[in-house]
Amino acid sequence: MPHLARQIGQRLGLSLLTLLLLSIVVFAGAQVLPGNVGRAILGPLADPAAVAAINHELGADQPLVLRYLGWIGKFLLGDMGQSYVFRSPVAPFVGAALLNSLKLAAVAFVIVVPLSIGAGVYAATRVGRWQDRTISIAGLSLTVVPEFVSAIALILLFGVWLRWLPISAAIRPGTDWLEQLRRLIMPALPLVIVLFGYIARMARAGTVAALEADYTRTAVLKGLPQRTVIFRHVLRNALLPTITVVASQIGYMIGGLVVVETLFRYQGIGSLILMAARGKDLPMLEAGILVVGALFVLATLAADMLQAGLDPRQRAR
Amino acid sequence: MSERSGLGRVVRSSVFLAGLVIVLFWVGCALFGRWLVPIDPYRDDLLNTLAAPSAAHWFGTDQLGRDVFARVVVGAGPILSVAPAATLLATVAGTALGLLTGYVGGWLDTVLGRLIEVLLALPLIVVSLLVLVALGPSTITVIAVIAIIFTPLIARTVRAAVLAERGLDYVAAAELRGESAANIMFVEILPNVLPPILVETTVRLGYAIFTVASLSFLGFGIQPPSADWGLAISENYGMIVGGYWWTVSFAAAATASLVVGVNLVADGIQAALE
Amino acid sequence: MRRTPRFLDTLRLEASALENHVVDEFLAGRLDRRALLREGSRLGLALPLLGGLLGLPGSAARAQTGKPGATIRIASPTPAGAIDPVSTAGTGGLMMLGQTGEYLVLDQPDLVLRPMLALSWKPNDDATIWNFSLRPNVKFHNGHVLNADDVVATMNRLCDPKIGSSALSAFRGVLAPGGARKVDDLTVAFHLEAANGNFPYLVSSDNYNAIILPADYGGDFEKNFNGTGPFKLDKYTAKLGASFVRNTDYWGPKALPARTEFTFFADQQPQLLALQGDQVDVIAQLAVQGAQGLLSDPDVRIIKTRSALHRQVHMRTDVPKFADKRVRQAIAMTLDRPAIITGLFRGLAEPGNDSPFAPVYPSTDHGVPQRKKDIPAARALMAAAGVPNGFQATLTTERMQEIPDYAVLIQNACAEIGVKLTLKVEDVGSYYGNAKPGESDWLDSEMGITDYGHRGIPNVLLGAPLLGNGAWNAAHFKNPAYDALVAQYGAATDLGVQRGLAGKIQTLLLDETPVIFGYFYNGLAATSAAVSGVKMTGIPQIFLSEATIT
Amino acid sequence: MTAPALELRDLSVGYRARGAEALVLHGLSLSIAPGEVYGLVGESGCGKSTAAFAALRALPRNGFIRGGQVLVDGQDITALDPAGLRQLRQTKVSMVYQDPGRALNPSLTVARQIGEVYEVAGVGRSEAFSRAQAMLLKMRIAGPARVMRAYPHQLSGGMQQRVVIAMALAKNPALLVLDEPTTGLDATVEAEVLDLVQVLRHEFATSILFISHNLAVIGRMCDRVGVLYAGRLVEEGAAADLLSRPLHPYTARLIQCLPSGKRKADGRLETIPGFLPAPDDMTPGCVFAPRCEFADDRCRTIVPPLETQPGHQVACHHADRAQCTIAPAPPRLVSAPIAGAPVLRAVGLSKTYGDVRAVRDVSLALLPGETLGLVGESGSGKTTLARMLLGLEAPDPGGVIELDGRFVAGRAKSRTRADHKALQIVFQNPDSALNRSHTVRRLIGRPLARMAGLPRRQRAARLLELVGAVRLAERYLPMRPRQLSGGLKQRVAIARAFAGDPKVVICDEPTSALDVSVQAAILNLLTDLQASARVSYVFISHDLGVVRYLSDRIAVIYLGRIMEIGPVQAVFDGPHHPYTEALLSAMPGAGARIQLHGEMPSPAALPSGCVFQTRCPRKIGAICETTEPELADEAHAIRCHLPRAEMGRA
Repeated sequence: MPHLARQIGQRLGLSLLTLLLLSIVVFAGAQVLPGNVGRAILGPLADPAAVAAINHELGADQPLVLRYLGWIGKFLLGDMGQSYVFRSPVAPFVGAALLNSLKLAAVAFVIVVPLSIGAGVYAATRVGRWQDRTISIAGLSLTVVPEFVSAIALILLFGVWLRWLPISAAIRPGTDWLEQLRRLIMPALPLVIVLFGYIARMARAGTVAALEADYTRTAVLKGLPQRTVIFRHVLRNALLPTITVVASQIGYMIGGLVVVETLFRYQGIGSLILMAARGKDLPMLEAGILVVGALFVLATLAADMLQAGLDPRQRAR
Repeated sequence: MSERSGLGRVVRSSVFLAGLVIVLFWVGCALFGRWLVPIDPYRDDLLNTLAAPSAAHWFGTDQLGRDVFARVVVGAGPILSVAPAATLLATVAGTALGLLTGYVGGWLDTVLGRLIEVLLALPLIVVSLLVLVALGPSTITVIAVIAIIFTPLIARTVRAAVLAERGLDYVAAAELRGESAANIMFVEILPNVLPPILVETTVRLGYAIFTVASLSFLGFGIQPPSADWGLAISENYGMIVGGYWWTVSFAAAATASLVVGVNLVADGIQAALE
Repeated sequence: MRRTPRFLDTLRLEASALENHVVDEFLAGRLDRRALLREGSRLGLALPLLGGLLGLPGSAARAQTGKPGATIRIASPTPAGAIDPVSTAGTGGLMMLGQTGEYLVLDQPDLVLRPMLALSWKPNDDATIWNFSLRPNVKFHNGHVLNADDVVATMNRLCDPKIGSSALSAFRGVLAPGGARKVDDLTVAFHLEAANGNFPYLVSSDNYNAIILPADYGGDFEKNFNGTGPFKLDKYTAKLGASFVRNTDYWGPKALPARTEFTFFADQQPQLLALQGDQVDVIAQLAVQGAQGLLSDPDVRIIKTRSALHRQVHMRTDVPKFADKRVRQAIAMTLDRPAIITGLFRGLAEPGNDSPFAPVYPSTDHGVPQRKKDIPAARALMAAAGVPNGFQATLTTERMQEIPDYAVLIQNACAEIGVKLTLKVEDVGSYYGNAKPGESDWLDSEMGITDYGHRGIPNVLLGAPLLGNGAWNAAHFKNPAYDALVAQYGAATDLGVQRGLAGKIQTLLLDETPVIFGYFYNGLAATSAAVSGVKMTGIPQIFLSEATIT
Repeated sequence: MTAPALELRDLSVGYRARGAEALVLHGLSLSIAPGEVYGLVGESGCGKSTAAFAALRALPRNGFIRGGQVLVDGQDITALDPAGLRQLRQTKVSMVYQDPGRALNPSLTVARQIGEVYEVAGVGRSEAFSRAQAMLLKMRIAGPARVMRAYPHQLSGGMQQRVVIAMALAKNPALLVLDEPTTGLDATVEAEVLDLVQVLRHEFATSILFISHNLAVIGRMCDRVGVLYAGRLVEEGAAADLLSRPLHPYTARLIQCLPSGKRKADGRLETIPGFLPAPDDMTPGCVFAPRCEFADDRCRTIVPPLETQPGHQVACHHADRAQCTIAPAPPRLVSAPIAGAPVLRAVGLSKTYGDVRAVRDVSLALLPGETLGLVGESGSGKTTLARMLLGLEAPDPGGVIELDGRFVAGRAKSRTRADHKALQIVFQNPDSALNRSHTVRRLIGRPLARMAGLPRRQRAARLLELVGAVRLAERYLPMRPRQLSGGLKQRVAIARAFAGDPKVVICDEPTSALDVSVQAAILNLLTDLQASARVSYVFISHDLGVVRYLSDRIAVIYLGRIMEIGPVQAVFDGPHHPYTEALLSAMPGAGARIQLHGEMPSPAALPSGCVFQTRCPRKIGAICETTEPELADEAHAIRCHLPRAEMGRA
């Protein structure tokens, strides 16, 4: 177990290094974004003197390295800094956006994971038959349909014609959770559609491999009931790779939903990052991207640990 | 066991054929659509905007009075030039990078590996948007951005395949006769990692179409006056509630059919090569 | 012949020369009633007097169809940053400012200035000093009583180059720090850097940053929205929305709605859905583009305001392709403006005649013939310019409302005379870049389309985009004759003189055509049919104090 | 009379692949009496495993039974419903297959996996646990409690196979199918597992279907043997009788292919020309006819029935003639090592990876024309040593490699073209060693171009010469490796190694992936090439029989250390190092087996003193734990404290 602890420590260290690198890349990369923050705040027609004054006030006219050092110093102490554009602390913005993104991701997750894994496993047990072909091909086709295409179909169907679900996911403060959930269903569905085929295929492939594995045959030849064979022997091994796949989608589920957020005017972290980039709001941009990056890294780490927990071979290594 | 194994099996797969038919249909539209459609897809008709489907305009007209049918047919063009170009570029670069990191390894592998991880920690669509905000959208930029984003993904696949090959004895045999690293990478290893590269390329092509369409939808991809589907959806999706469903639905269906077609082809190839 | 009320004589005794001139013009029949109102208001003629002059009833009358006490829900664009009257720019933010903040003067949709926090204003004879009398007993929401110090501080803050104010470009060359001076507790004198006959517009709601703040304003407007208006802040959540409640201490008639709730939207489409889905009552700003379905919806009321909102299509006069004015004329002649207005705006726009003089401005000379589509003539011009077969060029622009569509239309139109345009449609930020030559696609592109907002007077539009030293001169247009005419126009205080100069400017610009002004479109808002009393301006601002729901 | 434990009646089994069907078993009939061990032998691809799976109705998804019956304990299992089948599997049949690591579920403990066999029969969980532990004890597992808690990957291959066997025997089955149960295990471990099976078959009185390609193993384990060729039973009889007096030409040939104690100087090994027919091959007559030296028109047209001879059945029209092929092959000329300067000399080679000390201070020398056999169990460091010699791994600093008295660089990259030419390798697995996207012409042509340094025209001639030398027909030149059989591929690999006229060729288990008939041909070829090209070999193998056949000298390696080195005769005859003695005793047909204690220690934690002391059956005492014995510089050197006189002898 100390071995495992060391391994986790190592992974965490590497992850932090990755995030540090990421922060530098973003800081440097943001410099090629057009305009400057004063210009972004005051608009294109503002007087250059006013722009210079506001840049000076924000410290945005200092050398890049100084700004980075100042920023990272505070960031490491837990202060995400002040938004240039909103002139107020970044943390509440990022927090609210992150919470929204997490809610949406959670709803999508809760729908898609059981659904797709169930479908994938079912397809695997019917391998080569029509049920399998249907699930595989439908999943495959759905996975690649851009979210805005499926979302439009959903809006037309549920929002406009059937009027079952609200077409806007925006949640005002104080909305009760049931209503929130209702509003999140439609934005979550395009994600479900995109991820369903992907996860189902992984689950299917893992299950097919596990079903064909020698140890499964051993279990069958022990005369175990099929349920026991599937649940005790097949799934445990089959779904290990699926965990990683699901985790690898966390980054996308949290930060990559610009399209869905745009369509359903949902204030997630994806649109926050984009907005920050457009406004040259460096502290906001950094915080947004680092939060998404950290979540992704954490999710991967968690998935690896979960996998290690389930797979004794990795536990010992 | 036989020579025809790979190709023969691919061609006999019904999934592959179905996908191929769809893709070829759109490729045909992209190449010859301009001459097939009865109405100039770019001609505006400001006195006849947003007309419902009729005998004159089978799919109706858009907000500038342009014929939606003609635009859907011709709209296959931009995405089918941008996405494959980006994919091809990414494949070439990713293959080279994957061979280098996989075969040469060492610090190169470590550094590139870390960079790839940094990139993967970012939502790709956001990254591409940032780049496009910075550089301004143009077809070339879109191709470059998607190529750059896909390169590490392809490199990762290639690297994994190369690592598996690298452990095989024929590589050792080549080293034992003093072959150069370049020779080993490109002459010895490359032909053997072509199948996974081919699969990855077709899969990536599907995602490239997905991404180009999404970028166009967000306004950062293919630019007006192109008949591009994503752009058309972006320009019109607000109007579906107003009842102008035809301005969006056909382009959406076309996008969906193309990505599905490409993925069926990818799946067919993958199934045959595995 | 109009009757000459006797009280006019008394009035004229107190009036300045400028004011007396307006009355003369009216009496001579050269100003119609609307124009008199506008001119009178500009020069500070008190409205009751004007009303008397025109035989209008008092302004107190309100068209009231619904019951007071409603909650009005408004969809408005998301403010792009902190709400700070000093720095805020952009529609979402300025709409917020106007909810609790007030100006010295309100520029109404018909361009008539109406007293707000100033009761009256008067220029000296050469219009270099303007005196504003303030309304007494006006209380800020925090209880502070408005006095001249607040106004002086507010104005000096806005025109100070050391403070990043959005209004600086408007005041530059007109008002310098220290130019606003307290005369007494309720009088402020503005000492201008140069004569300006239209100065009240600069401190009106047109200059949306100019809401009057307490002298000790600390940059924290967003926390309390401390203004003087009919509504007080209830709650503001950045990026999400804001709500306001009736200000029971308001100096004027109390607001009818008990509460207003703003929800911010990044795009128009979801706002349409929200209005039709009865999730909001008002869309504060509407573009025709994408809202065509709404225009014919019987459940929706469209509020339209004639305005100077427009797009400028500049052609770089200093690049060889466009150097010949015949080429520029030819290109301007390819546009079928009435068709564009029908197709892009469903008629909710007026044709532009390639000068900033929008039809809505009183000084506009309507005698200058309107440019029309004429392909043969355009081809002839191209041939005369030595490019009968046209050329290729890039049209750069920003992604905003109908502009990309407009670009496509220009592209198609130009193709008719062989000019092949490649479109480059950019993110707004990318298009403007650093807004400096060499660092901005806007100012550097050989041809581009730029959006311009509404202004109550054309002065700014005549200046920065077209003057030889203009900061926004994307066409790189340099014409001393033009510059001289604009200088004269700016100094002119008399409408007749202005109109005469306008005619010359219009003719000059029509000939040179550095910029195509294809159309001036209406400012639009939409409400559900049950809502009435919503007021808007072309800026666009939205005023809800008289809104009701039936 | 009791029913046979297993009876196959006219069983035909096939596979469906991409729409096409191919029969793999053709009317197979056999019967196993209660308590009997029946061996099914044949080369790869003949249908052995299919028969095994068919016997349990556990064919892969694409397999199907075309005709015939399978009776287990008198019950026709082809007619059972799923419940009945499950019932049968719960109580009556078990199977053990080749790779125990894969037969065990990686994510469940051993206790769970054995326990569930009892649980499914209705035993409570704690009772199942104690029974499982008891079962492990019966498997001669020393610390059953530890093994019970372990996950499969924490166990060695031999231990895993014991667990699998424990699982199989837990239900006390009427029939146990063992499908190549020891293939892939080291010789010493294999011998132990086989011993265990021998004991258990009596203890449990179970009938066994024992499937193997290894005639020696079959001969040792079985009562009766059936020989399978291309899905047909061609011969069946009592084990001893069949192996000593084969009646079918195929069986006879197969036996003769084995080196069985011969040396290369004793003569060529027998081979079987031609190839196994493809499953869809519909040639009439005897399936073996195309490869049979006795085949005549009758053989090519009429399928020989399985005819009963006394205690023996055979399907051959010429059963009487098979015997006469068993005749000692004539001795032949082989190259003898040339005394004098060694062609390859390694001094003090070590290889350390972190904690792992894979090879420690190995020195050896190779004379021109000499073959040095390198013997040791998996993990002993043989392959690492070979890779160091080749330059694929750099030795730890201090190690020296000399070719013809010249120092050569540690890494292949830094070596000269002459070094590359002089030192080549034939790998174990030709599928891995040959680039599958290149043609045979290219595979051999490229090394020729690089190393022979010949002008283009001569190169073509040299290519043909080389191809001829490895007995590869010219028609194979445009083919790619996947179109070739394993033997042909290995010929290509050998041709490649000889392209630059090497002085030393390292053969890393070049025949272990091949069937015996093919192995024989390759061994013959290597011998011939050595005779003609005067090349030296370092021949790595775990098969002592093969090493003995080919080598002049033998080095025995254990945990990265050379334990014994000397002329082949001396090493085989003794005196032996105790480890060598144990290895030799594990050879099939050897006398009393010498048991080694425990398992090979990890090379990351080497024992103190003699590395073998933890397992040595002849450990003297404390000295073994404190002092590592020297390896004297003599012709037959042994690293052991034991006086020579007390060492074992064959």
